[in-house]
Amino acid sequence: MTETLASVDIRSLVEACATTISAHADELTTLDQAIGDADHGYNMKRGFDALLADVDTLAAKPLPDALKAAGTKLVMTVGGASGPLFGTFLMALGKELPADADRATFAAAFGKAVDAVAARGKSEKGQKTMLDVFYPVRDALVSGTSDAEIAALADQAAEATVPLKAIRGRASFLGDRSIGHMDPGSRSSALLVRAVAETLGA
Amino acid sequence: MTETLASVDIRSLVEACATTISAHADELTTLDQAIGDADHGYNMKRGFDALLADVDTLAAKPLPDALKAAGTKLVMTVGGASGPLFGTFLMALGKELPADADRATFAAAFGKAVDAVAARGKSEKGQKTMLDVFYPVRDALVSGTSDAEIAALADQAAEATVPLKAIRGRASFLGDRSIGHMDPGSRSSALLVRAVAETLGA
Amino acid sequence: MKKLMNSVGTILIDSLDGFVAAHGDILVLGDEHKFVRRKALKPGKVALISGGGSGHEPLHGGFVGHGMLDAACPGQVFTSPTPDQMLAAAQAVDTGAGCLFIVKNYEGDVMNFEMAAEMADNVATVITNDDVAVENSSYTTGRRGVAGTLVVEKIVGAAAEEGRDLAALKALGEKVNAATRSMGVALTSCTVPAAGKPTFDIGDDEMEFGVGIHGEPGRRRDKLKSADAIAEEIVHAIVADLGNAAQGEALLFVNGFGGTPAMELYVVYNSARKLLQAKGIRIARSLVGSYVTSLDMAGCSITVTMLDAETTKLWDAPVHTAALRWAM
Amino acid sequence: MKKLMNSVGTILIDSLDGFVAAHGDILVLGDEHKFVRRKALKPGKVALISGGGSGHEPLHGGFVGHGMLDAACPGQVFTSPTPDQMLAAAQAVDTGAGCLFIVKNYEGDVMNFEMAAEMADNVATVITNDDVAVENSSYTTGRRGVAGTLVVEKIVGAAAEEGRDLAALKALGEKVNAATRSMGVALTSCTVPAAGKPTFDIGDDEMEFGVGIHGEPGRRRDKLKSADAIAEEIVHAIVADLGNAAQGEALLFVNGFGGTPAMELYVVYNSARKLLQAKGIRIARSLVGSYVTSLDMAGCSITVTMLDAETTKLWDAPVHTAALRWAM
Ligand SMILES: Nc1ncnc2c1ncn2[C@@H]1O[C@H](COP(=O)(O)OP(=O)(O)O)[C@@H](O)[C@H]1O
Ligand SMILES: Nc1ncnc2c1ncn2[C@@H]1O[C@H](COP(=O)(O)OP(=O)(O)O)[C@@H](O)[C@H]1O
Ligand SMILES: [Mg+2]
Ligand SMILES: [Mg+2]
Ligand SMILES: [Mg+2]
Ligand SMILES: [Mg+2]
Repeated sequence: MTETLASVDIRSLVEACATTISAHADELTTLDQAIGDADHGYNMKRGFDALLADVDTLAAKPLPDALKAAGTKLVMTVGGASGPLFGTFLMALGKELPADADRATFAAAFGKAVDAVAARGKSEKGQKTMLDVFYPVRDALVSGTSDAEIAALADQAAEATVPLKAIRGRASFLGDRSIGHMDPGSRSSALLVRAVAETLGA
Repeated sequence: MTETLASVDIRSLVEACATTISAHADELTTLDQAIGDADHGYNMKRGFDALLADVDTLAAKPLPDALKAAGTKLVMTVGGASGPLFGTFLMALGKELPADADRATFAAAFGKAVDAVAARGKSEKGQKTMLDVFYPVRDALVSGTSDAEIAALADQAAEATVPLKAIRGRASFLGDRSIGHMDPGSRSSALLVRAVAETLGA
Repeated sequence: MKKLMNSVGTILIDSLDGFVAAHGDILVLGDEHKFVRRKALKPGKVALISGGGSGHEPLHGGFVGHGMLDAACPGQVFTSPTPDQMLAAAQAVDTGAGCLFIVKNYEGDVMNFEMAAEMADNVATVITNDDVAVENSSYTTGRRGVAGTLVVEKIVGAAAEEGRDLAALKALGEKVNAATRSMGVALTSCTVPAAGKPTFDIGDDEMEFGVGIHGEPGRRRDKLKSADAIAEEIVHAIVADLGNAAQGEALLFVNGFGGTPAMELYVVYNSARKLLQAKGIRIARSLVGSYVTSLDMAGCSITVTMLDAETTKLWDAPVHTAALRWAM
Repeated sequence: MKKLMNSVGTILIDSLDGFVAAHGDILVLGDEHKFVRRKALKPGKVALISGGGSGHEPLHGGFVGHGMLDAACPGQVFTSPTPDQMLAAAQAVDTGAGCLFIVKNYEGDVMNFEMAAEMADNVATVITNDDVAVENSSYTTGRRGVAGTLVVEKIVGAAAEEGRDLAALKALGEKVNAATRSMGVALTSCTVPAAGKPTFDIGDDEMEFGVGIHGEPGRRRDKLKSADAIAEEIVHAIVADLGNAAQGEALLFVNGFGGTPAMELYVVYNSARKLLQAKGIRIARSLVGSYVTSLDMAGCSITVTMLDAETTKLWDAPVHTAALRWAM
């Protein structure tokens, strides 16, 4: 990640996120078919396609405002559990991020945004949800890990949800039968972390 | 067929008919599945099982009365097209048959019974129905053909319905698509003719 | 075969027992499951009796009650009932004004009701034959009676409630039948319990166009088309067959065959209503649901009944049956 | 995948357009298909709003009308609606007495309705969670809201019509929910249009016991059993969970999942009623039909609501919606 976020290219970020979600939509839905209701890929794609359609408006805004607008857009288009959660994440991030954010203030804002997700979801780490990716990423940001390492770490964190038993989310209805499958929301979170890391690192 | 019908063993006849229908019920239903509604075997089995359950009562009656009672029973248990038609056949046969029937009066009564079926069904020969077996059998009876020959001839007559296009019965809804399949009611008629012929010939 | 049942031998009586228990406020079961009848009869009213093979539920038992049938005789699955059933039903519900039999045009049904009519007194019969799928039907058995039978039962039922006599009701039934056309399409086959396997094989990308309500083959096997394309062909066939009668107001009835969810039925309704409107027909009344089914078959039929002031008023009249209920 | 539709992208709006057109006498569609609402609002009455993923039709849109909901918000298939939908619906139907949200207990639904409630004024929420299939639910997401939601909507809807206030309706909704238990079984999987293939694989001789209304796995995969055996296990689970409340009068509701014909639903009803009666529970009211579906899934659920004089009277009160109608 660049030292200051002032020069971030919002258009590239939106495009990178929408591209990876679109490319992996079927995979995400298949993951959700195993332990959920087979809609996660379509939900996410609907939301990020909507951001892409709005990219001119978003790119014209300062970063915090763009994040808030993007979060609201996700809330209004995604639905399901992931809509309010990813939406809350971006809205909170935009709210917490100072206009002149640097690496340290970004890490702090990211942490608050993750907490906002946990509050909205009444969930915590270890319950086989997207938080199992968000929290490790936050920790890495706080400790100054490189962008490339963070992307790899997010993938591992998603992978690490496989042996977990779901306590929150739709997969929790399965009890022990949720064990042995990757959490779809963790996979999409890792995809987004990588897309952002690679865009900022480029 | 024996020269006089006075000594006919009603119990054996009922048992022979019920046995052959039961043994071929699945085959009859499969035939009806191809060009009808997949119930002919069960319809016939329901009726002949009911006759079997009543065999003591039937066997105690004179032949004409037994035939009338059996026909009524079929009407009240079979349903579908075959119930009224086989029922009408037996009821008419019982009505037409003199108490002291011989081969010639039996052939005449059989002919009237077939005509009663045609009247009930508003149908005629060549329309891919049971009449395509009943009429050749009547002709053979009239011309004094042997029981064994009549049984073989009934089988051939059923076989000969394969290339016909159905004009009456449920198969007529198929138009040309009814061609190439044996008529289920013709098959069951041939089975019954053989059962009766073999019982009387034994 | 996957069915919620105890056994093939008991599925019908278990279902009838459950049906009459669930609707015990309005229905009574006849001895030996021969018929289902209204609990409260109306003396002096012509009794309406229908029936047919089972497997088309809620038809006909679901249409017994105030404003519709007085009794329904359930046959075995896809097998017409036997004459003793109609006789017992007539005995139970005829209060002196006679009985009108409403019979779908299948030889089995026609012959069994005919034999019952020959044995009973003061019976008239209306035969429904609304299925336009069967072509060149004039020299054969004729057209099948399908979902349009519901419309005949509802409208004639309302008129019977008004006190019309047997001849008038027969004439009205024939008028409604003459104003009614249907055609269906199947996406999957039904499975008759006793047969244990699907009645017909059909490819994953195929539909049976013009299918009957017993899974009988229809006009042709075709690739599965869009709802718009299916509705277009059906509406076209219906309107062409109605000829000059295809103008003014209509009832549009989209009927599911048992395995089709409401979401899809409303998609087909939406296609059909636009097509009819484009042809200048006004959709004055609508009905969407699985009312005349073919066991678990997926697919639907479209029925159009041309309405006039009399039949519209009778359609709107109060009805209270297990499956159709309004205005009371 | 075999569905009557024009395309995966349009199936929902085509269906909604058809639905509102077919029931245009009582319903109006919101802008951008955000909600379906009653045509005639009743000033001063608390507005009842529900919604959820589509694919459960007639739930919830089919329950909008006099005596039940004021508006329903349809999400994408099996995906909860977004908060802007509930906000727009609230704006359209709140006549000053506030809104009661009736929400099935899924995190997606709960969070989206919660966000809408945070943005709107004067909203209370009832969460339904009647599915006893989910065991050890106390430390997880909790139980799912399934077919029992219909019962809550009907009874609370009747009370709203009487003019009760928001707090009283919330309390009544929670009381009805607490008196209600459900559990289901699937014989086949549903197919989500966008997914194009069945949600789960299941053998020809298997059933999914305790399935959810989105085809979520249930308690276990098992060999297909008889209707009596299935009903016995479900009724046992329900009665055990009701504990001391399992006495007196009950509503017995057998619900089809979309691909199950009425004949089979009545077989299950018959099994269930006998079992409940044997346990000393009197079946005071019954409902049998496909009301809370899972697209084209074959199978059914059994719901029991323990009734008292108040809830019985409210159940019987007049209702006029697309899918439930009586006494008017
Ligand atoms: N309470 C929760 N807290 C955090 N994340 C959650 C929670 N519930 C669900 N999720 C995440 O949402 C994902 C499912 O999203 P999606 O399939 O779009 O919604 P739905 O489950 O409503 O169909 C899960 O894989 C999980 O990562
Ligand atoms: N009008 C008719 N005249 C003579 N035979 C007929 C007629 N209609 C049907 N059949 C015979 O009945 C048979 C079908 O019997 P069945 O399957 O039991 O009744 P359904 O067609 O009502 O299901 C046909 O194969 C045919 O031989
Ligand atoms: Mg999901
Ligand atoms: Mg047949
Ligand atoms: Mg038949
Ligand atoms: Mg979902």
